[in-house]
Amino acid sequence: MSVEPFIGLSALLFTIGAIGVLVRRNAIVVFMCVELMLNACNLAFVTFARAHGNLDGQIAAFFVMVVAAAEVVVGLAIIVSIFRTRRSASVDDASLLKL
Amino acid sequence: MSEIFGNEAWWVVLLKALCIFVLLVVFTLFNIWFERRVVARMQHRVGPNVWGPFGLLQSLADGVKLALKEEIFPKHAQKVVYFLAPVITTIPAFLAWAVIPLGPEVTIPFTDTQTPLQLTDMPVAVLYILAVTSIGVYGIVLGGWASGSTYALLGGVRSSAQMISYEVAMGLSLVTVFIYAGSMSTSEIVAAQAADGWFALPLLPSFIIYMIAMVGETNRAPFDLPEAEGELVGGFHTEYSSLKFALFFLAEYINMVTVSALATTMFLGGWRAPWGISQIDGANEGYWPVLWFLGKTLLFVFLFIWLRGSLPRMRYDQFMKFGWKVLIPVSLAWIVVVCVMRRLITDGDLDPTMILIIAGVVVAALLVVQFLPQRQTPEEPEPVRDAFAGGYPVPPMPGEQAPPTAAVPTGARGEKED
Amino acid sequence: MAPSPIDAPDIEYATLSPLLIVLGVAVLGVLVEAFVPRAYRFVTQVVLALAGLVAALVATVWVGSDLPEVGGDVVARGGPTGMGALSVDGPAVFTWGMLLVFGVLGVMLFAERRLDGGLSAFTSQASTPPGSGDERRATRLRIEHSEVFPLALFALGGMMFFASANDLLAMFVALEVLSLPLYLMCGLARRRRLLSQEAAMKYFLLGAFSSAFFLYGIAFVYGYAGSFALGDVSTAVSERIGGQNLLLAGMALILVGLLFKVAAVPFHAWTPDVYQGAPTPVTAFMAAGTKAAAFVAMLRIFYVAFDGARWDWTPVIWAVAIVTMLFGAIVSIAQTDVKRMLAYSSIAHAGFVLVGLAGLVTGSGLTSVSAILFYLLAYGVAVIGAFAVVMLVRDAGGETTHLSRWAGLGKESPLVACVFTLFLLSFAGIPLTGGFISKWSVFAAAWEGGAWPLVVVGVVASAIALFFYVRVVVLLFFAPPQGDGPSVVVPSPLTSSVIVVAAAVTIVLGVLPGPVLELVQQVGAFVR
Amino acid sequence: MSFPWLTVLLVVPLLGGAVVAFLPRSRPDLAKWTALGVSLVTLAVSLAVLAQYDLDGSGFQLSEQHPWIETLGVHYAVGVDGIGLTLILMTTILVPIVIIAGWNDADGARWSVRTFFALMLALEGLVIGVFAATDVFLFYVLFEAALVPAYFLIGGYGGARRSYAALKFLMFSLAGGLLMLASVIGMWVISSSQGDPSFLLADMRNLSIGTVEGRWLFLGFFIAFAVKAPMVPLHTWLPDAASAATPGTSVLLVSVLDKLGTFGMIRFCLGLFPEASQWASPVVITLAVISILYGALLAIGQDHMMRLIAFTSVSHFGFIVLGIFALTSQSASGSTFYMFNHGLSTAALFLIAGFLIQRRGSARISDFGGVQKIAPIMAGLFLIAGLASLSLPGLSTFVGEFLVLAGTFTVSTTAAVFATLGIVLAALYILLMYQRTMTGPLRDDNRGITDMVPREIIAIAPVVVLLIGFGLFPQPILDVVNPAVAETLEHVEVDDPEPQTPTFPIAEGSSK
Amino acid sequence: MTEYTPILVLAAISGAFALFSVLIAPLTGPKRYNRAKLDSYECGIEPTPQAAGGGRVPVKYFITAMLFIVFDVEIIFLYPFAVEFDLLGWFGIVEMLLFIATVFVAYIYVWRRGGLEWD
Repeated sequence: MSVEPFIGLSALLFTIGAIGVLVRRNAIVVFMCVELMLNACNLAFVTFARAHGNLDGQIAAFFVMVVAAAEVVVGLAIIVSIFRTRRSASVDDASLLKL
Repeated sequence: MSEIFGNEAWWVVLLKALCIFVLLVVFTLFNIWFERRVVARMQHRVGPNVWGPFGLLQSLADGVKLALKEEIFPKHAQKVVYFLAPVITTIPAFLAWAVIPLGPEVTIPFTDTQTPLQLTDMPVAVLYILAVTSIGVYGIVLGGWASGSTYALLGGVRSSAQMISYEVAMGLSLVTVFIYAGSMSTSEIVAAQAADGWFALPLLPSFIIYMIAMVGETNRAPFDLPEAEGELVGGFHTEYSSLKFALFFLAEYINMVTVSALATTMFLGGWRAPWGISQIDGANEGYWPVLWFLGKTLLFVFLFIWLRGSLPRMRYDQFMKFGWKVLIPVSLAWIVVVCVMRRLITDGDLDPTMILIIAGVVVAALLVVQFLPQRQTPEEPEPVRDAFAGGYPVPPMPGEQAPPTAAVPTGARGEKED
Repeated sequence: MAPSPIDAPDIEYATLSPLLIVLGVAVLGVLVEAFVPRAYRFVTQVVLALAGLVAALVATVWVGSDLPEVGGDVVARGGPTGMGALSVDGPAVFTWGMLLVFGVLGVMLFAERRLDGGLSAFTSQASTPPGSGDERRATRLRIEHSEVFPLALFALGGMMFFASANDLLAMFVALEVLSLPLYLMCGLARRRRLLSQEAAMKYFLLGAFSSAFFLYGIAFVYGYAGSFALGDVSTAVSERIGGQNLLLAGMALILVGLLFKVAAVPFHAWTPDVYQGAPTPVTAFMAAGTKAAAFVAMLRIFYVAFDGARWDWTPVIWAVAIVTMLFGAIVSIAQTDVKRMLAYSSIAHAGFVLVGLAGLVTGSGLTSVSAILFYLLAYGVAVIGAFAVVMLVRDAGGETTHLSRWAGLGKESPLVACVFTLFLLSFAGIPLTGGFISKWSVFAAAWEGGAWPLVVVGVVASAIALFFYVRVVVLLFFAPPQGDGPSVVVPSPLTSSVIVVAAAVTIVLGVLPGPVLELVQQVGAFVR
Repeated sequence: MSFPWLTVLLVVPLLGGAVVAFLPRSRPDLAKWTALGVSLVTLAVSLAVLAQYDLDGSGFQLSEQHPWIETLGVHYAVGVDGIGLTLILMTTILVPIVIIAGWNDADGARWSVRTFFALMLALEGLVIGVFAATDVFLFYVLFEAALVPAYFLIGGYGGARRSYAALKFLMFSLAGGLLMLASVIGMWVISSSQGDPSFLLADMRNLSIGTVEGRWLFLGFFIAFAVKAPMVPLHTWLPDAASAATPGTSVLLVSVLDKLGTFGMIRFCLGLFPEASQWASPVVITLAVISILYGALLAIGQDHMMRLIAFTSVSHFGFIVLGIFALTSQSASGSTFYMFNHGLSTAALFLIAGFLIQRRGSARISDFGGVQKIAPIMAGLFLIAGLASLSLPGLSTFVGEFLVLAGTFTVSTTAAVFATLGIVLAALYILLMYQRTMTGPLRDDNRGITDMVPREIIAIAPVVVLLIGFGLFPQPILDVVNPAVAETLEHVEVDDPEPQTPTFPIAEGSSK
Repeated sequence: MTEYTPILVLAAISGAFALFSVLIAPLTGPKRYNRAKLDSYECGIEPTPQAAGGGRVPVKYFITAMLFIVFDVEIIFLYPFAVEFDLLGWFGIVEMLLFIATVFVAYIYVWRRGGLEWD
């Protein structure tokens, strides 16, 4: 089974995620886009593992899942705490810090 | 796990898929009737007995009735999601059965094709079941959210919270089974139980935990809080009517059967004939095993109904507390025990079964203790009545006498740290 | 068929003891949170954390004292351990020590409670909305987030792991382990909570974004080399197997992730906001620790794994270094907030370190690695000290970080002003401060590697930056104080000792850098 | 090893400064007296060093050497040759004078008196260190470090725009210093590429530096020094600093600190990059001549007394640089000698002008007039100082300037001629200033001006004495200077040329 | 044709069924408009207006979800361990015990800090 289509798919997902992070304004959505990127990575890992015939990639996918979970926990905690204070999770409303 | 899966003729697959589908639908219809009859008996009633012999066609009639009801799109509903939610809930319910082994290899009648009575199997079958069933949660929470009604929303959130809470316990309880079977493929687990007895005995605590978890997982009494009519009317499907409601209903009953079937496969030796019958040769060949299997499953279904008939509904906090503070630690501890024991046994040091049984009994006892009527944990003492609660004078409630001296406003009164 | 049992891997627990101690103490800290009554929690945590750090430091010294010499083209010390997931070699152990020192200083800053009316710099309850009654109540009850200590230890453990990871996957995990606690800690400021929460959110979103890039890069490199171990990757790279595009894409993405962590232009956007928003102790800890860990990891990846492809990545490093130095220096001129100013200066410093990294001098003598290690040490200590000083200058609303409020500090309290000046001079690289020797060594390494144009740009950049630092010094000493002028709160021995230590180290590194230089030269080679 | 005279020499003022800094703030007089004492002790030590110095000996004498940072090949190495010794003497002589003259300068300043004198002593110590350093790294470090006290001296005490002036001064010097840093790093890289790195002047001299690298590195050093010894176009910081600072500070700036630049040119530009120096000398000579004339012209145009004096020094530094880069032993020793005396004469000018300004409360020449009627002594001393500044024959400055010109003639007539113009202009601005301030009818608002008090006379007298003394008998200093200069130049591999030898590169360079 | 294809078949069948029933419903059922009927049901009282963005649910649910994630991750690691249990030997057990203990520490923390309290 050839690798290209899977890598293409993962690249597509990754790009979608990246663009989403850049253009979307809702923190939650941005965050979901990041998770999408991570999962694109997972797909790439598994595909390459298949291509190389070793399991490293699959193990990597495991670790990535864990990390993603941890990120979810931390990230949602932060976003919720902001949401509780300013009733909106928009990245733009958070503008006390200017460059 | 035989190589045959995934390499069969397309028509065989189609046939088996259709059979499973039909089986599930029929089983559901039967279960509804079964439940109503049994509960009726438990409540000294008769139950449906008009349509068909023993009223067997009652649920079919209900289904038709539902189909003829008007379907409603509430004003505040998110149309698309509201529309799709039942579908999302139903499909996974069916899918879970794809890997449930109903029996050994048989020859399909009128042909000479050999095929196992199982749609397919894979090395991670059980994981697949868990994954698919938890997809159903999406349907519920989305349906609740899309209804645009407060009750439905709360019901959806609640049921999802409760499902995931008990899914953890369920998943943990299965770990020991995998340790014993050395595989996550359903057919191999069944085979393993053929070798060394039903896992229900050596893994009694896991079995008990699983059974509790499965009741919680399917939102059945005494854990049917999402449909707690008293608080939430119908829960997540408050706003659903007609066939959409029917689908939710169907999915719920299929899930009930699914977890029962999984329990059978995991702990009760799957389609293999129970001890006694299994001595008769030929009991485990041909189409007989389907009988054993359905029988065992029906046993669990009866358990469900029995519980519903006999136990009152739990309070939500009790329920969560039970799931998080009892089931999870116990199952973790049990996993540890099993690990160590198993290792000691394979090292061939000490007599296996004794220890396991003892350990099992101990943990089981612990578990049972949880069911005994809880001694009333003293609530934090009634805060001294503050006649100026929130800065406003408050008249004493009935049965509450004002303190002799008018209390002064005390802001920090009765604060306790987090 | 019965597959043969997997034979247990042998892990040199003794060699990893510093890491294990730090993480173990962090877990203990969580238990303390769970069981010790609130009254004693804070103190217990402080004592526990400090004890653990010191123990880890001792262990590090012990590990470092008997690193086996590894021959080869260059004499390196130490070797891979933990199934090759980590490599405890010279740079790794040195970085451990360095990070642990930063950790000790940082924890001492965390524990400072005298500045803000007996309360730490961290919010009472992060869950309460700012300005709400709950918050006031929590403050009145003197509730405190002593969780920051376990968090800091986790972050520290992650940093140590990151600096010594010898395997791309381990590196990613370490990266997250060090980042996640920092994200949280950024949001815990007691004063200006909205600012702090925003900082946390920005840091988190951008950080997660960049680590996703890092991860995708790892995926590509894995696809190219078929393994995560840096050694295998380097052999694959040197043999030029497989499609180069995978390798190039992978390197680029990994570089993005790392450059973000070290706050190099154009991935610096988070730095000023986070530095400003985060509680100052956290900022100090982060500025010193993250940079050190990330740069060592970067060195390891690019010197060990991608050494064979240096012609592909050095141009990028050159460009980034130039842009970073100039940008950091120029923009810092426009700053009016001390913490932002320090943030931009940290960006510029990242550029300087990159200059050293572009030198690629290996072998004996002053290698790029050793130069950078020295730089990181000097910079880290100075920056911790600087932020510690920032903690002291306060008014009714907490710290006053606006520069105009700092005017006339030299008159208000000459001592503090002088110490701060010392740190600024060290940043500027004035002789007889650590900054001078460190800047010196990276530039020397870069020039030796033939990157003299970078050195020239670096000199120009430091001249620009200089202008700003000197302007601040003028402000401190010669400008008339605004209104009643800034007030310097007398801190507890913790903070003051931190400042003293930082100042002392800065001077010693400037005047008698000999021993440290020799040390970094001894440890200045990675084990391949 | 022998007694570490030089170390003592540079430690005494530093320690003294530290002591002064920690004297009780409440008792300024104590600080003043201590500072004076310390500076006098330093002077004594320096004289002892002079006594130790062996005129016939060659190379560095009284040298000490301890490894400082082995890994970088940095040493703490000091030693003096004639040039360094002369300048050290000048420093140690000037500091007590400045202290006496600036006795009350720091009173009523925003900063405490003790700090003022402490900084002065620190500056003295560091400058001595620079003059004595025989290790490039050590030289660089002290060279930069000397800026800090100077910066605070300017910024902490003195006139209205002091903080601006201080910033400008610091930025100019530090920018130059950074370029020098780049060159130093380059030197280190080269030396480490040729065996173990070492910063010792002796070792660095023997490095084989490629032509191109040599020239770049030379540039780095030269620009730094050119900033220090204010050469057009890098001189603009000097007038501001001099006019903003107290007279004493100005003296230390112009007479002492700026000498670091010219000193560095001899010691390092010539010493380390002979080839590059020859290559650059035409350009440098041109620049020198330009700054001679330009400085003089600007000086004529000035109305602010301090600025005027500052510009005169720009012009004088032009002479010094000219002498150095003419690369003849005559001109070079002339320059060294001139450095010494320029220090004295400028000091005298600055201080007396300071007294005037202090009394009158204004620095504008046009505000003065006919002062000599009421303050004859001041007028007289002012005249002598001025004449010294225009290097009247018979005053020591003349000798230096003459030697410079004579040396220059042998290599480039054009340059020499233009330089001579500078002297004429010098006469112009000095005499104009004198005439407009001292002579003429006494203006009423100048009546308040009193004559010099004994303290001030004590301060100025030694300077005048030295000016006249060395004017008549320059030989002793020349004896000290010449061997060192000869050595340096022979390292540059030029022997004093006959005027027209077309083979000589510099001749061509300057004749076009 | 892999072992996953049959699942697709079953999915197709059940999906067809489900979709069919939801699509057929409007045709089979009657249509009688009634404003109150379309309003969201709230035991007959005037329904509370919808909060923006689907309203806000107690943060408790959020905590529960987080805990679920944590333990699910633990399970992710427990399953392969369990399947290969016999091959892993004591080392595997010890490591897994360490892992479980670590997660359990966090669990204890949550418990003690009242993260599991529903009231």
